[in-house]
Amino acid sequence: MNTYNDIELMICVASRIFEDGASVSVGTGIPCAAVMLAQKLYAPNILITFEAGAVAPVLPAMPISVGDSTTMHKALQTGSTCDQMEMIQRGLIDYCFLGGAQIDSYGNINSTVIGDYKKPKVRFPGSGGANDFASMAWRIVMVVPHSIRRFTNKIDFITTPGYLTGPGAREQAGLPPNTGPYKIITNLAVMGFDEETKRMMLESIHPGVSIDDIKNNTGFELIIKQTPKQTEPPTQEELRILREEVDPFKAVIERKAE
Amino acid sequence: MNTYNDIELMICVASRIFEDGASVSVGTGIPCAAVMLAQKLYAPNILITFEAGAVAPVLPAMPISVGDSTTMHKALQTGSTCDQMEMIQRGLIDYCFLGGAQIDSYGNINSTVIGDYKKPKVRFPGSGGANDFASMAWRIVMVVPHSIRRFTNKIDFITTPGYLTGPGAREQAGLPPNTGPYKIITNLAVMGFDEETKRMMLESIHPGVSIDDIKNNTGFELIIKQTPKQTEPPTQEELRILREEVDPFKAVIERKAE
Amino acid sequence: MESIGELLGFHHPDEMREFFRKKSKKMTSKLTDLKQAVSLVKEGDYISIGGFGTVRIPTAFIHELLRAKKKNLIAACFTSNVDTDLLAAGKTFNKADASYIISFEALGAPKVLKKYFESGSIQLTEWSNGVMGWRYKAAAMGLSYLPVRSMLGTDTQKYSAAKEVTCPFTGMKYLAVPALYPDVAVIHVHAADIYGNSYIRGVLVADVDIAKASKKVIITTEKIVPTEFFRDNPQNTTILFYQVDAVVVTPYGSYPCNMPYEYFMDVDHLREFLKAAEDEKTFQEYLDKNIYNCNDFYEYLDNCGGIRRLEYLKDLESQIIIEGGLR
Amino acid sequence: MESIGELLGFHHPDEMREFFRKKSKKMTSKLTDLKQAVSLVKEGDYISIGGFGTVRIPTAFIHELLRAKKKNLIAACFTSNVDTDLLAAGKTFNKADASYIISFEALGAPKVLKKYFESGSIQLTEWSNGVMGWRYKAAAMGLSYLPVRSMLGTDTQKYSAAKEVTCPFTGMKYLAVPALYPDVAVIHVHAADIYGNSYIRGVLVADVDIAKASKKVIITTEKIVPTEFFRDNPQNTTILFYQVDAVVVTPYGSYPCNMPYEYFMDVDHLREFLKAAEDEKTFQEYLDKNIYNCNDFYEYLDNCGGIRRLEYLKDLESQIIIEGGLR
Repeated sequence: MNTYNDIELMICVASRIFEDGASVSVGTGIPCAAVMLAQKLYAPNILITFEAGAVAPVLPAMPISVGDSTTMHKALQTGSTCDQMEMIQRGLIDYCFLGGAQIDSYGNINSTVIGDYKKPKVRFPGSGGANDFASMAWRIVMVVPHSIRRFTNKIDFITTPGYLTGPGAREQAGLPPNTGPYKIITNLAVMGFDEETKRMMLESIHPGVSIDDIKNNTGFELIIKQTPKQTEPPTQEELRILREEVDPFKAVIERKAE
Repeated sequence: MNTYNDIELMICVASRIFEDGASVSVGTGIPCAAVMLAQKLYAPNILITFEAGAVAPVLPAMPISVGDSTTMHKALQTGSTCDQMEMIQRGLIDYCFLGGAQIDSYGNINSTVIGDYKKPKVRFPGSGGANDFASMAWRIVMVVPHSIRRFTNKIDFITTPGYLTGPGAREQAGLPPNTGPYKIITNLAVMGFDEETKRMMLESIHPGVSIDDIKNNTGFELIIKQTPKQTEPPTQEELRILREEVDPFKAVIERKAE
Repeated sequence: MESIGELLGFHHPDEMREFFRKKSKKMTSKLTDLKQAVSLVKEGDYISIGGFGTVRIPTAFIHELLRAKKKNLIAACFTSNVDTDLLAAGKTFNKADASYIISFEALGAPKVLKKYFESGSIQLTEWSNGVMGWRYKAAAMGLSYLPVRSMLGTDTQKYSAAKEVTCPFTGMKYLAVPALYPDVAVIHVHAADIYGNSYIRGVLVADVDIAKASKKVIITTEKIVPTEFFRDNPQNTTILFYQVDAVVVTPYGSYPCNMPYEYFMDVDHLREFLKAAEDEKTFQEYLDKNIYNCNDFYEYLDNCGGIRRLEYLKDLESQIIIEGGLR
Repeated sequence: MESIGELLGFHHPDEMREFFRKKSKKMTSKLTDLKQAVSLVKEGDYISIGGFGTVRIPTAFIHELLRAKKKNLIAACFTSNVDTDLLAAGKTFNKADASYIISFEALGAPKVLKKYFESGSIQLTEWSNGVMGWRYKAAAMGLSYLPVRSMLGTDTQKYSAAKEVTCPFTGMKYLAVPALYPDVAVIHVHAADIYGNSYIRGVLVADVDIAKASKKVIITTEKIVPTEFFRDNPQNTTILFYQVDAVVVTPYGSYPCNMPYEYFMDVDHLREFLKAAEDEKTFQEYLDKNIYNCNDFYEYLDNCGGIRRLEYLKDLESQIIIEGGLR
């Protein structure tokens, strides 16, 4: 059996969700590593864009900022933030990749404040491009460590829309139809969303994890329709390419999952 | 006394209206010749833009199209039509220059149809950029030959807004305040607009022209507040530069004024 | 003011999102020939032509479209002259958005086509050039409309299909201009790679937005370049591959019009066109000789003086845009 | 949903039209120094910084602004990190539009400034990056708002100052995002002429629109080039002279951030900044050493390793953007 850490696990599992030819808006860190790995293994024709303006670069290293020079190496275009956001608004981006401090059962994300807005206990960066991505890209993918503080029944601030209050709520708010959260990949499991209730649903459990582990780390009731599948563990090839080609300087894979 | 034809007269008179440093959106033909002459004689810092996208070119010859290569020679930018229209919408263009098949006493212009819209006697090109220019630039200047058919009380189609139905009408329609027709230069006279009624008003009469000549060629009552001034005739220098430097190939100045 | 023109080329942004979602984003070769590219144009399609009337228009494509006897199209007559005048000469369309029609600007107007437009055979909706540009931009942004400050209070507004809206912040009145999502756009460019990444030099007119707004995009190009031309200098990328459906190499493909930095327009030939268009018979002869009886665009170029003439126009262009004055 | 955030940086387009009408369109030299440029920033001004957080920000200008002890500004915290974190460190602003604050993206967040934002000393209005981009674009277009499909249904909308509107063609609900017309914008560029014509290489973020939207524009540039650099290749013109009020030459003016194609960011120094920002005292020492006790930006560059360090970052940039891999 291969050994790997939580971050490697999340990256490898996340890298498998893209069809070849999919388009994706990417941030720094884990999402970017996952997309780079996907491009090398599963989706050579994946179209990568960054909100600072770069389209389809050949990434020479992990970006530190979504606007830094790594995103411009052999890019096909280095345009504007509005260019990228309008590409998403036109319906051209299949996947976006997000993190967040809190997530509720509808996939709504908080990356703004913990506590009262006016005098918060903790202030986070805010939306950045996340709200735009999650409003207008077709599918939202989240890659976050699993904890009871993060997966909570009532988040303090909806920075970024998941399914809001449930079925039909996105459309009623004015968001484009047929969009919304798609998968959540954590260090414990892969979750999707129930078609009917738009609530988070367990899909597969990572090797060595029990359903109780997941329940104990989730602050709301997770829909479990049947005995969930086992997640395929990271393959030797995934790990080799991730470690040797995607993140040789261990910029991401040796960070601690907070 | 210098000899000159009607077109030369109109170009020379029109060239004098710009302050140095004024910005202007230009078409082909007479307007372009007037601006080129102004740049050489009166307003070296005039900023010239073309609706196809060129900004501040050094014109090597009279353009045939507002998008042709002459407008790009040593231009500072070769952008888009929307770039130019938005520059006007932001309030950056002092003057626009228009012609037209029919003009009424409020300076409204018809360049669409003579007769019934659905089955016209004559079809003209339509607005082109004229409506945009006249809606959003600060001052509209028209340079057209004077005839009773052209200067008419009721035009068949308002392609391009003058003062519409009179004082306050532009603002009520939603057009930006403090904009509208400024001068009309013909082969007979220079006309402005009465501050109070927003109707066309005689300002100066060209050499050798009588008030009756003008009345006989104008299909509506022209406001004549006092004995109008005499237009300064084209100077020797204006004519020399026009003929030698602005239009050495006589592309415009030997055309017949229709 | 209520407008009474027919709304053409409009789609709900959600419908366009579904369309663009399905369009492939893979970098695959789209190289094809004019006949195949023309076959992408379907009965009833709304067609938009890039460039500016006598500048950078895809003449070679339009000739082929006429030879293919396409009919019942809807055309965007935006900053248009030689482009849509040829389309009108072929009676290819019976409805159009019109912001500028018929005239060759400073050169005059083809009389026969003026009469054709006056006959009522083509149903028009009126616009201004700026507003047509903004209609493409609305679509390029993924919207159904943009608020603008043009056309208000005029018959151009009345015979358009625009509506009025009020700004929620200021109470200002705006003209809401409806998005324009063409079924097919044809854009002539200076260089393209086989995937459709395209380079335009000089004025862009509305072509960046047209390429984003259109369901299908056909690129005709002076030449093919390697993708490295774009990757080594992303500033060169005017149009991105994933918007493009067909790439056709058509050298001198904009003749007799002006291809900035490459060749100037053939004023003599355009005058010949205008002269032929003085009456129906001579105009039909012009069309037969230069389009219908030609097997391809090279035959037309040969009719017009071939390589000698083209070299003259290249020299003229160099005088204008490089030397800055006619020798 | 009603929004409850304060509307900042908004002006009626008619007021802006009058302002832009009066602004000179003559090509006159705008060359000046940092002190003079900083003096253009007035008490109460809304200030926008170009670039993207750790990329192409005008660090030299911001240091000078801190030394000038400017206060009571309103800041656009859009895609921001090192830029507005420095502005926050100098306590220069007490209101802000916030779409992304505090964090240095992948590198972490300066704790002291996080606490400062948590203290409530700065009144924020919430937005997303896309919407802030569109707010600038609305202004750049001469409008008071743009309709967009983002932020709807969230607390980000609630704590913003946006409103909802309905499309007159489809009945769709849109978010109307108010135009953002800054009083002053500061943009760092690769090259400029003395008139303010400016060249940016690589991603543009929102800088083209910011330059159009702002009442005053200050350009800091790596170098001065002759105007022919633009006239010979108009593609190089990212910002036009008539938008610009001051041009200041600041070589390495974006250090410790990334100037694409010129020098990479100094990750070690940014980590030193983050480490110093772990507590108030060490952070004040960092600011004193690197900003307040420096007479000018060159002293700061010398503190950080001078020409040797800069040459290392230039080499690193070459590896990333030209060679495409770290040696």
